[in-house]
Amino acid sequence: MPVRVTTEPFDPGAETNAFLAAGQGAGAAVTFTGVVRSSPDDPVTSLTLECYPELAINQLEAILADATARFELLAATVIHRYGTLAPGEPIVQVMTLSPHRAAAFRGAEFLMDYLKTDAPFWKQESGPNGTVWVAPRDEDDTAKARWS
Amino acid sequence: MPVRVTTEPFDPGAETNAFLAAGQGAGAAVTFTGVVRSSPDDPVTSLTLECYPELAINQLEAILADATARFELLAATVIHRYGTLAPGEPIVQVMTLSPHRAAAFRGAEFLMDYLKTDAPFWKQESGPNGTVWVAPRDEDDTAKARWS
Amino acid sequence: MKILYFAWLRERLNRGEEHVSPPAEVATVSDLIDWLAARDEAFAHAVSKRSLIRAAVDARLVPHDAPIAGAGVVALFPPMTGG
Amino acid sequence: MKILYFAWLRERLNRGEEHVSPPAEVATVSDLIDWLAARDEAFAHAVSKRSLIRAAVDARLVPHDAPIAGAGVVALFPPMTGG
Repeated sequence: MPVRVTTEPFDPGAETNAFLAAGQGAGAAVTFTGVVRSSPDDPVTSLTLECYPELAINQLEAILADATARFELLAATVIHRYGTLAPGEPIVQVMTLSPHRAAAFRGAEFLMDYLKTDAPFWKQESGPNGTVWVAPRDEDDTAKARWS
Repeated sequence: MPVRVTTEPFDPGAETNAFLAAGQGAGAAVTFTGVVRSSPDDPVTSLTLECYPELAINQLEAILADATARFELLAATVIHRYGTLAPGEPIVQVMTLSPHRAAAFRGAEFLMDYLKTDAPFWKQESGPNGTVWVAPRDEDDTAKARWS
Repeated sequence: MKILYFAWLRERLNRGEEHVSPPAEVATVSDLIDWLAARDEAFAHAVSKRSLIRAAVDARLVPHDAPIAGAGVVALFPPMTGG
Repeated sequence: MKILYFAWLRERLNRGEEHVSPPAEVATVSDLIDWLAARDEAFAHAVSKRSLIRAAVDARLVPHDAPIAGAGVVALFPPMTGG
């Protein structure tokens, strides 16, 4: 299932292995995993992601179809969690498979850049000073704009 | 162990999970996995990699140190197999960890581009028409040159 | 017509959804936002910066000038911050 | 001094290593290749395109003008094709 939007935790390595097993014969696979960040300077106790699942599935399927065509990917998968997550937990994973490494890298970056701005998830960070909605970052718009 | 040069098979997903577990608190992890390619058009029965392990370790450690400094990576690992491998088996895996996805992607690409031309492995492909040494590809020199 | 709200828009309105029956002259997402704002001061305040409001009609992302005729579900929400 | 050969250079020479004792005037990798080529026609033929030969001295990649004085192991090999 190339798009998965779920409140259940997922196992990044097991997902990569399942993805690789389905793609025998391809040369290059890229896995991007985004995990809940926390640092001593900016401690996060939990991250809550709100989601509009029906729209998320539609948007992620469209982004995947676009990436697959644009980079001639043999396969691509997006997994995105929502709900409340602890630091270190995986939030998102994209995987791409191609005969060539450049396409696999480009495809994975494209998917991440688009889903950051075009997939209906909203992050709320809780830390020692309270709970705040994460603001959209200009860099994410810039990152997306370079593909057009 | 950030550099591993080995004749033993490795488990891509288990390596990714171990890498992620060591990096709790970082936001972005990229795993690139190169597997033995085979296709109906260009069938490969096996791929044999020759290696000069002492030099490979020195070169890979230097490439890793360079990537880590250049992209401010929190962690980076290279695993490279040699010996005889079957289609679909993982040859190489690089993993990078950074607070930001762009650096994690750039670091992993840099590592792959450099190790393609600067790590002492030599590929020999066996197929229905015999066994041949894989020729270096101009694209690999081009890919490396863009970083300098 | 069902309206869904997400993230800080949901919080500021203190509701995740509501059912409304706008008149026929409310033709687009933009018209709908105006119509909702006219009924409810809290809503008007929350959407005062229109560039911060995104919309979907029947689970398809649309611009503010998209028609809403026949729509079952319209969603309104702030810029997305996934990934 | 131990010399290592890899990949098609090893195959064409039909040996993976050998021990040699070049005279003191053989100062660089380039000198060593010349000296080995002068002793052995098969070697001379295999390295005739010098740009296809890479070298390492004591497990450090070096250019052809690198010194070999005091080296324990010199490796000669074709362009690398890893990854």
